[in-house]
Amino acid sequence: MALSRREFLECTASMGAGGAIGSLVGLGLDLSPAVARAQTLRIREAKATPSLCPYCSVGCATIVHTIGNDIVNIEGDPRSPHNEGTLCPKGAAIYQLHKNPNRVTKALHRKPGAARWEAVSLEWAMDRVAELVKKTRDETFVERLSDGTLVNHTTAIFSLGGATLDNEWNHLQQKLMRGLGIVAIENQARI
Amino acid sequence: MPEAMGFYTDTTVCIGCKACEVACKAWNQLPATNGGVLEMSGDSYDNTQRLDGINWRHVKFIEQFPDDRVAGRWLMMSDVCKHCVRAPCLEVCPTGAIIRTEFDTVVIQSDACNGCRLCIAACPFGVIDINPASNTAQKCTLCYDRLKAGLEPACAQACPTDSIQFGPIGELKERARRRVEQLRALGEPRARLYGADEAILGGLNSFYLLVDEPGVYGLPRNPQLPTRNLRASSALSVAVALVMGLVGLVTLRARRANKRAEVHDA
Amino acid sequence: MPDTFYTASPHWGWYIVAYFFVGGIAGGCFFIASLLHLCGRPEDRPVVRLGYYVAFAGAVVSGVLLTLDLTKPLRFWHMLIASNTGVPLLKPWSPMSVGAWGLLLFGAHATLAAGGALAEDGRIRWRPLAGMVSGAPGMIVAALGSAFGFFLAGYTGVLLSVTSRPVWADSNLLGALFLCSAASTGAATLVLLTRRRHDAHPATIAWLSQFDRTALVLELIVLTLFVASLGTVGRVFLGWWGAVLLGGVVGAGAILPLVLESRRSHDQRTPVRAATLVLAGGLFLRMAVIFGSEQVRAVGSGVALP
Amino acid sequence: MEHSDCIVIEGSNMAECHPVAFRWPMKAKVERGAKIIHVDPRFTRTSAMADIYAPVRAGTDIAFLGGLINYVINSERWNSDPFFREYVVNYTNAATIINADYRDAEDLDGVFSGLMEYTGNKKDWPFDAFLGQYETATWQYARPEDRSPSPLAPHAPFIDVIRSLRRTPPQRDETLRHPRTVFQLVRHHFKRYTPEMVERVTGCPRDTFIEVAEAILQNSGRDRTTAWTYAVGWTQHTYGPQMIGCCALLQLLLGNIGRPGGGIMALRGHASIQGSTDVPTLYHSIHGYMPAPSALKRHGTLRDYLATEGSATGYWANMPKFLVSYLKSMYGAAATAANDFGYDWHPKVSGDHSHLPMFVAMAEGHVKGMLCIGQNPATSLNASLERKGLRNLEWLVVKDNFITETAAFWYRAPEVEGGDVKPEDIQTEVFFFPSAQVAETEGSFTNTQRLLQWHFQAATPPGDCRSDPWFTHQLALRLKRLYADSDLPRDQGFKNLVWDFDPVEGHAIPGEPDAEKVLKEINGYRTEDPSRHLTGFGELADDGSTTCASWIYCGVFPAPDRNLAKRKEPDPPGGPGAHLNWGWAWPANRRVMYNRASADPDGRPWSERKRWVWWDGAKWTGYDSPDFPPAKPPSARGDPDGIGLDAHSGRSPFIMKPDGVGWLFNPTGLLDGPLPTHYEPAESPIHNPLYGRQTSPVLKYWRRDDNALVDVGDERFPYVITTYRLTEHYLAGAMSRWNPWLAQLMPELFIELSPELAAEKGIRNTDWVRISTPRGAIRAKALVTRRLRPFVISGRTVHQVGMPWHWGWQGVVTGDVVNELTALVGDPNVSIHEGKAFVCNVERA
Repeated sequence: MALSRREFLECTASMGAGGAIGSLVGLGLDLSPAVARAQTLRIREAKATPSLCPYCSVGCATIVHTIGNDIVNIEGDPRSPHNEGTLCPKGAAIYQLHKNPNRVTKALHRKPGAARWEAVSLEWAMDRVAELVKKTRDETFVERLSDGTLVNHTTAIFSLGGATLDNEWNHLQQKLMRGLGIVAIENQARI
Repeated sequence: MPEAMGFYTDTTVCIGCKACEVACKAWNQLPATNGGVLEMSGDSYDNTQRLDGINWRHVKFIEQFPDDRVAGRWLMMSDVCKHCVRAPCLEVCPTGAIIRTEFDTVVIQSDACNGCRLCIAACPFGVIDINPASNTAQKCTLCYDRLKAGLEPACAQACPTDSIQFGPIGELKERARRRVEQLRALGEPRARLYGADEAILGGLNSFYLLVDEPGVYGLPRNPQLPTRNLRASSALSVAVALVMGLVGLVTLRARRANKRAEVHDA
Repeated sequence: MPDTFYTASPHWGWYIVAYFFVGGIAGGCFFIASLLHLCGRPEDRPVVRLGYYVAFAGAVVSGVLLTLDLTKPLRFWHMLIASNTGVPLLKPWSPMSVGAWGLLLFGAHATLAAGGALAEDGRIRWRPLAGMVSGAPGMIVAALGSAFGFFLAGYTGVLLSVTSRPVWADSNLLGALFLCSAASTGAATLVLLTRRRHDAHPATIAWLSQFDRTALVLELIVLTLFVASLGTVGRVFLGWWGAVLLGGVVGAGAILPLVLESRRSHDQRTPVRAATLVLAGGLFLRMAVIFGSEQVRAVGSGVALP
Repeated sequence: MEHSDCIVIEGSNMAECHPVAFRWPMKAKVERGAKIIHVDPRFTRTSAMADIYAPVRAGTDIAFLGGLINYVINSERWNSDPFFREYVVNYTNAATIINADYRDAEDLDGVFSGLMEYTGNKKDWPFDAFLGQYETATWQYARPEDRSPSPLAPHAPFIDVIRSLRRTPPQRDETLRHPRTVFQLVRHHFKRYTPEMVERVTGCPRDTFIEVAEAILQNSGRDRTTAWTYAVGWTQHTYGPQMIGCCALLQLLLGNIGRPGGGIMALRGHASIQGSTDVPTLYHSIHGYMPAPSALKRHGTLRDYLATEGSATGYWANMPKFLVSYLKSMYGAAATAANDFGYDWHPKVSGDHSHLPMFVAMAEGHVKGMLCIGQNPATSLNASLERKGLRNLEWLVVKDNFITETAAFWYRAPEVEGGDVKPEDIQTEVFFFPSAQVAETEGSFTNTQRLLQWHFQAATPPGDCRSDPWFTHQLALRLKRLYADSDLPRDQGFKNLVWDFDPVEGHAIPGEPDAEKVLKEINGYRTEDPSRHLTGFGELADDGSTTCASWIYCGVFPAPDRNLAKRKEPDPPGGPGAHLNWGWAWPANRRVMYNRASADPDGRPWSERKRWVWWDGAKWTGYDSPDFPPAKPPSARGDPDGIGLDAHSGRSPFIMKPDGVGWLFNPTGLLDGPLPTHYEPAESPIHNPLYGRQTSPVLKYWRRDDNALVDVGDERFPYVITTYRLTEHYLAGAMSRWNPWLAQLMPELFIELSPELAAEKGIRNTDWVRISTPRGAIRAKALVTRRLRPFVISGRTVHQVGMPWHWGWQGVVTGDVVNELTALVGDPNVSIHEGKAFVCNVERA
């Protein structure tokens, strides 16, 4: 009934306005206020940081827009002579690589034979990994092969790294591994 | 008032990478359909299937291969709102939510739209639909916000092969005509522009270079304004209304006549 | 692949079907009532009042249905007032815009007329309303209202035609068709309701049935022309909705009632049966037209006809 | 590539896998009318853009390229235009005469002289899997009365070691008529690779093949250049390096190497895959492409190593400087001339420790622990075998952005879901460390054009997410502590390992190393004053006065305040397009390698249109940084007694090669033959139409019950299958299937097959299909498309199917793991697996 009451009230008004309806047409279509009210650029206040696409090897340059510590947008860097601001669908989706509900933010640990993960502290996990690396290295280190050749290595630890990682990581990883005598150092670059 | 801006889409260099679809979603923060979990459509590499309230760009794939595979073609085209010069959606929108901007583009103002959905039915290209997030009708805005800030629309900036080109409509049409000449010279007689002249809805500010019939790309050969039906429909309705009225009057009069007759007999 | 469009469904469903149906009845009833009001006889008055009541109720229900169908119902008023400027908004070339105003004004007249009827029934004692019964104001409201009634009955069809949807935009006869249907369903409604009210004069009822029959015949003609005018798109009616159209609308909704009415042996229940069938037919018609167009679906780079 | 007149894309689906790089071929096509040719088993989005599409059966590229070589050297144009002969005689080893005992595959039915049983195995490492090996003595250059290497004293200066390697220059016949000139051997080797044979082997219609051959001929020469580009479509075969070699051979014959718009471009798959090869997290090499010290070679001492791997002529004569500077970066002050700069501390490999043998060793229980950072082996080759390996580990560390299949192997893998394996029986201790993403860290990537670019940190990562350098750095610091008071000799190397990467003033994220400190160590500095960065590898010394991890990266960080990888200044529009101020390319910021070849022997540009680097009368100059001694005139003669580049003449562009020319024929460097030869893939439905020898005689195969191969023509597995990537996904999906925007574009695993095969098997579009090999079986949706076609191979119809391999059981969208189907077979040179051509069966599921 509320509705009909509204109708009842408005009808008297409109009946007063009566034939004047036609004259309202022009007014109703006036656009200028609508334009003025259009949305503002959501990265206007954002900080722009040059970055790169982590997918294929073309090396597309990107710009990361952040407000505070919050990434609000990632798009191609128009200055780059290699991609000139363009990106492929994966590059265009880098944002969801960072802002993604499925992303894990805790270190996890699974005991031998256990049925589920346990969240653990970073410190504990790093210490534990270091212990295991030392233990395995010490157990399996070979100074000389059975034929006497000096090798100073272990083949019982395998370091496998993706190829979307920084040169700096590659250097640190291969240096640490070779420093420890770990020779089985591999990378996605192979396969 | 700045000059008219728009898209020129050269389908002959579209590699169907769908960067435009994702760049659009990323900039406009549009969700994936059903969280990204879909069934494979089986329609070539096209799984999003159509434009709607959260897919403002859609890449179509058309496989043209004879049995012997000689001279086979795989056509790809990134579809988007055509930003018609005479826009059906804008024409019928009862709330004034759909506006023509200073760039001669067509934009739906989400805060004014009340979701009557007439624009969806009015668009001859099936561009508009309800965005479940906002519950209002939405479509490509030609990145109105970026344009106002002097930036290129997200899809055009992302497009790796410049199949999607953005700029002043005049320049784009010039460039497009030269490309058609080039293609014809290279032996592609079917090369043509779609929407580059007034023939289609007064011109499309997002127009296409095609190498086959529009129908092949799912584009109407001859789209019309919905209001083309207004006069005739109304006239016919009024006519029928008059007939009904006449019938009523006549029968009532007839009834009176009989009555009088009865009186006389008595 | 149709020449003119490759388009998406506006997802208009049961609310709209119901609105088109109810709106039609409301418009039809007001028209019939005003006709009897202006050119009828004293013994027609009960039906006149009944007609105005139905029209009023229908207007209210229509408003509710229309609002519920919006995906943003609280913004129903955006149809009448430009939300950004606060200025009343009317696009004469947009049936939806005009329709909103049409419904509003029809509602206004229906309200006044119903008010008058209440006064005549002696349910309300309020001077100004008395004028709505007899005298000039009543005449004017009846005359204008019947015009808006016809508008309400017909514009829904025009609205469908002024889109780019298959079936709807392929013909210019939907408005006319819905109008006929509105007349018939309006009359049928009154016939049904008079059964409950014993003050209705048999002569009035007889005229109603006769008017109803004429409307049905006209409706059949327009429907035939409509289907014919669809051309290839008419294929959508080869399927399930075709059956509804043929069986539900033409068979059950028109031919059968006509046959029943024309039979000599006229028992008590015949008019009720006939009227019920007519109403069902009117509902089926809206369904067939609205859901029928959904049969044409856009897929990938093409359009699928059934 | 925007300078090319013709671009041949072969072994790559460039438009789909490198869409942004494909921008340039498309620009060349639209703006300059360049021709694009695509040679591929499938009609892909790349083929759709090509002027010519040449269909070939998967794994037959050598037959196709060999056919082109044969067509080119017998063509009228090649023999009439003097350009080709001038380039080939001066810039390649075409005129060099080969050892008289050399026998070609043509004469030995698919085998070269010197084939013998593999003897390299150390019994300590029985996982090398060689089927055979070549003794390469007969492949060498013929030299008159070769001087024998002089025995060297244990403490001789390194220069003497290098000098002792000098050989008399090889015999040449610049008329190319001598039957044992490389050119004549090439002609002989490929003479049966006719267009008809190409059609028989590859299935590519003769006319299409000739169309391609004519196109590359017309677009090569003084004034025009053709570029070739490949990707894993070539590398992932049991003879991948030979395919690339075959292309190099053809491009050298056409004069397309070292010139703008020419060359061979490898499109690599990962953001820093080039970086991880240059800065090798690869067992077989140490920094700057020096071979890892090995127990299988004469590497006993530092001098042995140099004598084995060094070269008296060519740029590698500087190897002592590179190696000593590298050892200084490892062991710092502890590395002295007295202890051979700590050479003995440096571990030696004892065999093939690459991905495939490591997982075999793991499945055998030989491997105890694994650090898996940003990789997903649970979905890798012969996946169930790799997961068997994971189950045998004592501990596994996974560091990634999402819970990958590898992290979840113990509770979600098919064998666990299927009940064959119970989680409680898996004794592996598993760690998962969440990773920071690219915008949350800083560091450099090296792209596929050897370009180093820096990415800056825009935000701090959430929760416990940390960068990968953080992990390695923190692990190192802890191990340093754990070993601090060990006095065991075996631990001294590690105790002396230089590890100083903590930021001078703190970092936003606690414990993060200073990325620029790392880059500085890679770039190198003066040992006595670390604040003096090295500005180029020319400054390196072999006396320990320079510390430099990677000689090829030397110069990227020439001063503490000049990290050139950070540069972002493109050339103004309309420039030659070298963009020397955007990032930094190794070596020495050079964009086109061996670019001396872009000028004719006398130093003049071959043509105005193709001008790039030239001799201006006093020095080499041009648009790029010259890859040549800057002041060495074209007229300079090579000094027969000279060391390094002094031994080269002024017309020897290929400064890394001992003889300064491009190699058509490879006397060294390749283990599986000096010339590319068509072999069938390890699994093929047909017998090799060219030779009696079916497959490469020296390929690697790990023979195990769970790694069985299909015999030729086994009717149970009649279809050729190839695997590949899609634009919409990445690798096994860890970076894309978790991402709804990408997931919706390609939601389900599918198999592409032709309507012909579909009809034979009663399969309809979108039906579920079962695909099986002896290694495993999986399900996928059918995508029936005419883009695939049946091939007619030597008279019989061969059906080919294709599958993208991006799916796994973790993620927003999931699907079966295509690698359940693949086998562990590898190439003998680099142990890259075969992923592109094997056989399977297909039926309705």
